[in-house]
Amino acid sequence: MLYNFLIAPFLDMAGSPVFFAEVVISGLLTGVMYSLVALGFVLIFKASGVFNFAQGVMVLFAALTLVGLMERGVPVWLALILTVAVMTALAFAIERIMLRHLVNQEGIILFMATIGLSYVLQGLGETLWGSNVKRLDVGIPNASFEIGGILLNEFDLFAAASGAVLVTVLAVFFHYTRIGRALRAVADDHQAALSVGIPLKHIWIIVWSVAGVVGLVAGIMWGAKSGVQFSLSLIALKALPVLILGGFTSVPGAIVGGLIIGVGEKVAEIYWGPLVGGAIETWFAYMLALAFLVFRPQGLFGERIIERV
Amino acid sequence: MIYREAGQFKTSYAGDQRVFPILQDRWCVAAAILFAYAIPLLANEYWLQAVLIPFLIFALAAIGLNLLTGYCGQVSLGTGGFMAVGGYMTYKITTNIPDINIIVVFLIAGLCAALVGLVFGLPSLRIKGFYLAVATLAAQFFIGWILNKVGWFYNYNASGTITAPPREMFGIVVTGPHASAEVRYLVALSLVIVFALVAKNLVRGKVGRAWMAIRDKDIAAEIIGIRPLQTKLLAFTISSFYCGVAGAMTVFLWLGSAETEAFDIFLSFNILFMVIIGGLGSILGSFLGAAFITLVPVFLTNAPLMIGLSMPIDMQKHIEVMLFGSLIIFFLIVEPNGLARLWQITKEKLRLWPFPY
Amino acid sequence: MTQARERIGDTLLALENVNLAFGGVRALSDVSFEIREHEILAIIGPNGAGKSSMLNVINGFYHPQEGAITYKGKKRKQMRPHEAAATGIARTFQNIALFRGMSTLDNIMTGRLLKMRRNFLWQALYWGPAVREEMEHREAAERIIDFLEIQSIRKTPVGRLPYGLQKRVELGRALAAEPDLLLLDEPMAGMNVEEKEDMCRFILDVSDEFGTTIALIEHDMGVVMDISDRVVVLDYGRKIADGTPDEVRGNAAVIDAYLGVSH
Amino acid sequence: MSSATPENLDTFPKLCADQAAKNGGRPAIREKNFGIWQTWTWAQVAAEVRALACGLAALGLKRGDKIAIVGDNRPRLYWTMTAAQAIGAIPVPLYQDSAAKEMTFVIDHAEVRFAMVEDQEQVDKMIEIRSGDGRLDQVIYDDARGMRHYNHDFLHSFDDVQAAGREFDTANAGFYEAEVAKGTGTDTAIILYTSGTTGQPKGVVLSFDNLVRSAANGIAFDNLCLDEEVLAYLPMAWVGDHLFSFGQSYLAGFCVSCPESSDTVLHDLRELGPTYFFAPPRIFENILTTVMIRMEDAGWVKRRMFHYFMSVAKRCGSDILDRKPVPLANRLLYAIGDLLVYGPLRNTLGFSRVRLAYTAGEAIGPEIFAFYRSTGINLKQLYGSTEASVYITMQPDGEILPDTVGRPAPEVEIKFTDSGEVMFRSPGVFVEYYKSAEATAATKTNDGWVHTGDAGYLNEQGHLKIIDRAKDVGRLNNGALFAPKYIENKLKFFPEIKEAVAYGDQRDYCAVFVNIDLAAVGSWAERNNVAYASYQELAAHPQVLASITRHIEAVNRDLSEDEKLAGSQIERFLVLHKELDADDGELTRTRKVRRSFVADKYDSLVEALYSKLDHTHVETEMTFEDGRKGVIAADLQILSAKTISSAPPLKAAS
Repeated sequence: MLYNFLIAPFLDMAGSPVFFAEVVISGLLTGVMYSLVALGFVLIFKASGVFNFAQGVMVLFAALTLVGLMERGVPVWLALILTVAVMTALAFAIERIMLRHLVNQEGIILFMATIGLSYVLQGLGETLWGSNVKRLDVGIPNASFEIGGILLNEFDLFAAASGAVLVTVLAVFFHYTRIGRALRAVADDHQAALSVGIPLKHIWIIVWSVAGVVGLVAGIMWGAKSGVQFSLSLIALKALPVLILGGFTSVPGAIVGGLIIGVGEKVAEIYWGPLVGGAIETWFAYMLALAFLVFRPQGLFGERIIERV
Repeated sequence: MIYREAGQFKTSYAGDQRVFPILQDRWCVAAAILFAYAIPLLANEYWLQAVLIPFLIFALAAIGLNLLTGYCGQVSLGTGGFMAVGGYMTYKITTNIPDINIIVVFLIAGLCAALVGLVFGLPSLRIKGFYLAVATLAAQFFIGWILNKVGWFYNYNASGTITAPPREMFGIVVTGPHASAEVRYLVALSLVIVFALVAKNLVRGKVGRAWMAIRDKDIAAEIIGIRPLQTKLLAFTISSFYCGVAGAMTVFLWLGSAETEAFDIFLSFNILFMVIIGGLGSILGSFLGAAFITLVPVFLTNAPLMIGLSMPIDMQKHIEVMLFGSLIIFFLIVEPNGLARLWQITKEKLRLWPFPY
Repeated sequence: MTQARERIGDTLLALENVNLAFGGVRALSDVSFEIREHEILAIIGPNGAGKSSMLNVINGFYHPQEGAITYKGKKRKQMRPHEAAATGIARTFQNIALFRGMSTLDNIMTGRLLKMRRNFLWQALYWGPAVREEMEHREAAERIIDFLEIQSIRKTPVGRLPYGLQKRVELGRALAAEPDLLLLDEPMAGMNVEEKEDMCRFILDVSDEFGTTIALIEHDMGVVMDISDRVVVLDYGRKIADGTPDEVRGNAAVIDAYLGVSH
Repeated sequence: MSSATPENLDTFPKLCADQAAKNGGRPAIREKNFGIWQTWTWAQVAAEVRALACGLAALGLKRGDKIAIVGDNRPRLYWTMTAAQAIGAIPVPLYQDSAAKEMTFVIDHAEVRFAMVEDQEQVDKMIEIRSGDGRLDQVIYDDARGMRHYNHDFLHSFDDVQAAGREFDTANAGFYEAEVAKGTGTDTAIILYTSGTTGQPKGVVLSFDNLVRSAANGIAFDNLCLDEEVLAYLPMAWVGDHLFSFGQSYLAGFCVSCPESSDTVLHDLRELGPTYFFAPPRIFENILTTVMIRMEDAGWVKRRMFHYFMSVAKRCGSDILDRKPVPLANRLLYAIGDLLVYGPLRNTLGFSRVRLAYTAGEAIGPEIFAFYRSTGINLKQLYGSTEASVYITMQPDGEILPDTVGRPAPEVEIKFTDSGEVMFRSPGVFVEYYKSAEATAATKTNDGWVHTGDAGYLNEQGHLKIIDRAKDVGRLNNGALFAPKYIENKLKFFPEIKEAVAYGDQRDYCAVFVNIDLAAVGSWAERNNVAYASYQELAAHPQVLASITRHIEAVNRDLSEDEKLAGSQIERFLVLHKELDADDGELTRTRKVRRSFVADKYDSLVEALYSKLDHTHVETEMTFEDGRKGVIAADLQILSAKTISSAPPLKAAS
């Protein structure tokens, strides 16, 4: 028994390094997708202190909108633009209807409100676009090829590349634009942000819009891979362990955390999963993150908190 | 307005620290309890099964979560998992040792859930706030998985479903397919009343004060001598015990049979909604919140019928979900401190009536 | 004001060569002094002199890298704040750290928690010994409420109280633990003259009636000179003077520190 | 409870023992302390009193010695009275807010040897008094707070005295019983110093017979029983408190409760919900003012509802209380009003359970009186004095005439002198003024009739109507009758007017000083966005002056309808720049205006009133709250009011 758990899996890995590499790479690629979703969380939490549980549904909503538009004959490029517009409008509405009235409430209240929001978005999306499973095809190539004996998929690489591009764009945005700097300032101190000269509500609209766009990208990736349906919103649950691993406020944390979770989960599933009856992906990421947290409570990239009295 | 407090003075601390120090409140509560016991005479099967029994069970779970989140300040999203432990352990115990009184089995199952809660509460020493909340999701998913994977929990039956076997108390069938809704309701009611009282006792004394101290200012609490780990773990344990008993009741007094899906994350969310909407740190609020979250969907389902509106069933489902979400947001905006606070304000007004302050 | 202070006794707590640093920042360097039984000791110094860190070391919140602490005649090992509390150390905070969701009475009752022995099962039943214990401690809490003259706010949530009263409730919470050593971090900060006078009176009364040893941090020199038996002066984490108010007043190093000459 | 007292129960110590035997397990006295109403049963009280009496005896208190009692209403201070009486000593309660100087006079005059005081504040006064020339042999205190370092050998704590008393009791078995048995009804029970509007206080000597008979008569008159709840909050040195909170409790056996502190009286009143309540008109007035102010801040629905139902109450409330026939519709409306307004109102004020409320000391405004009665509170007036052991006349249930003070109390006879002064004779008539035979003779005739100093008459129903102090009733130069207090009271019935001082005797016309009520006028100012920096500024505000003028003219209208007083309408008045204050000697400790003192102090203002000036400058010395003295200066406007010629109504009638 112990042998099966502690030794055999490692022998397997060593015994077939190419397969192991494939597993790791596929884990990394899945990890990129987790990162994308986690990124949406981090952006909003950093700028507004809201733990936005609705991020997962925003991914679904964006994908549903895109598919819905395309099904009605709108060309891809236009559908993309329209979806971005819809997500921005959504951010605007959320700020206007919900966030504005919840300023200064406790974190848990805001969190619960976003769960409510996730119900609204889910209901809205399915009312507008229907709840049947939809195929999303935005023309991403999906052929497999081999490098050094390792089997790779073009789609996955494309997804990884888009993720990388998105992160770079965001990094540039945060570091080199006035709004970006204001966003970073607001994360540290709301007063400071006001002195930059951008009203809080604008900042909120912007981050929610950006989070919507990030959600759209994630939605395209996941949707193209496994179809657009309700379960897409559950992707959020996958992103949460990434968050506690990487820290709620750290963009690099979201990315590295996503990769760690992606790889860890894949490896565990392949090498240990069969031993315990499979389907461990529902909880493994959480246990991994939890084990990690006990040793580093502030997450990977969080700052150490010195408590004062 | 209804209060006549002049003359209700206290000559002892025991009198001053009663749960309901005001005579009129005691009358109202007594009347409410009497009425609750009389309900089976008035309500039909549908109301008992679809509204009142789930209301009681959710209220109990909400009290449990409120002890942890409202009083001790530790947010948990693992309620469903702890409830599942209660449900499955009750099944396991009563099918293997059918002679134990079913209520005792509930309590033992509650203890099992408490133990599980204790383990999942351990990280609370190191992590706080949302980190902890997310960490408790581990409990939710892990418990769901293990109860599904390990056949022992459901006696290796083919479907993986647990079904409440018939069990009697005082010669009356209280669980199983032949137990009447009235009996199940009355059993649930009695359990909930007892546990609500116990919860109130806990929070109005030493334990509750230690919890609230940790909640309000954990560093100051430690500096005045409260041991943070023990205090938090006690909250996790007791909270999980309540959830475990509620889970047992879910299977045995309400649904009759269940799979782990009955205890999914949305149940956890719903219980948390009850706590928040009812009011953090209020036992009464747990009841109000449970009533709100139980009744709103019933209302939303029936409202279109009542106004003669008909639409496709899936469409109606989506709109329901949407309205439910909107209502919650609306409520959080209007009264973030919950129904209990609303009630408290009303009560204050009534006590001061006709004066405004 | 210092009549009958002849009862000042032996050393209650002694710090020897305490060093404390956060990362590279030195908060306390080689600080040594002692607190004697029944006295009122004031710790003063400019902002950032390490006064609060000093209290945090004494009640176990910070752990010094070097140095020894002797308390009640025994060398103390590293301990957590709640363990320090169990040995009879209570304190108040510079920025009020009350439990805002609770009433004045409940806040003071939390100060009694260490003395309550019944476990939660008794409490769940709220019967017999648990109730008796609760009532005994309520009575003790009421005596403190009476002592601090806060009867009228007994059941008010502390969050709604004005600042001065909150400070008083916080003192009450510390007193409820019946400490041997009471640490007060700027008990009069932000108070008006009248509130300060009240607070001084309470501090002196505590010392008189309960014989509690008190160490306090205070900026108001008038107050310090009035009520303390001895003064320790810190500057940049070092002790620069230690003596009676009069001795300290004339100390050149102290004058320099306050006027900022020597740095 | 029968009104006749068995012969052997003729002193309070004996009554105390009797209650302990009959009602030993029932509550006798309560004190709000440490958050709850600490309660002592009669048996406990008897034991406490016994220990204390023996302790006092052990300390050297002898039969006939006087013991001063100073402090707020506290059980231990009440017990001191009984304990002192038990060993034949005489309690002399003093007003607790008097300064040491004022107390010195009484302590010297009554040759007080012992003092039982409440706390450090009073102990400090005693130390000051004693430092003079060795007055006061022993001082005992109740609350030791802050006195840790007091090491005077004449200071004793209450607990120590009782402990010594218990030892003494064991050592001298039978001593206590023998001492109690020595007391008889004719012994002096207490000496109560009346503050008096002029001159030095006089010590009214009351015997046990006086008090016990009066108390019993009061109990019989109003059917007081064992279950009454009473709040003891008025000064212990005042005869009313002594009779209601002490004497009647010992006779009827009901429980008396002491508030937590003088600041919390209203709150404690609300908690306790007394059934038998006494307050001077001033307190009822203040409560009503607060009610009105608080209602002003309510939402409009509530305000409308309140005013509507108050009008219903005005229409029929008093009649319903008096069990007179009332139309069914009104009865129904009143019942709804009771549910929505009167009941809750009584509850929030603490009057839910009041069966019997009395007011006395001064005339109460008819509006105020009617307000309470119409909301279902059985408020009645009585007329009494220290010299009568309280009761002279009382309003019987169901027979309430607002402008009178009721019928003669049981066993009381009244008659009038030629000049209209009221005289009475009763079992409660005091023994003498302590050590002043002259004053005694001037007040009390040889056959037991006592001059009240008040002018009044019996109306046709046999109820007494008081107009004014007999010596104050004067005449204007044109011969018209002038009753200053009558005019002042009419003015004070307006909530905006706190005090008024009327002048006119041997003058050409009537003129008054007015003091505004800061609470009422301040609230008005707040609601109308009138900014003001000080009392003085508010008092001089043109809108305030205009409103006061209207009130004065309303009083003139009232006066014009009275045949006798129509000639003394107010022609000129001014609003004072400072509040009349007891600390400045302008009011007595019981807050009555010292008219002549005020006239002397503000003589320039009085002269201005009788000149052609329309404003005048004044500088006044005053005492601030912290005891410092200072001078305030002001320019005061002198205003004229319209008077109404009185002839028309009479002519119209003829």
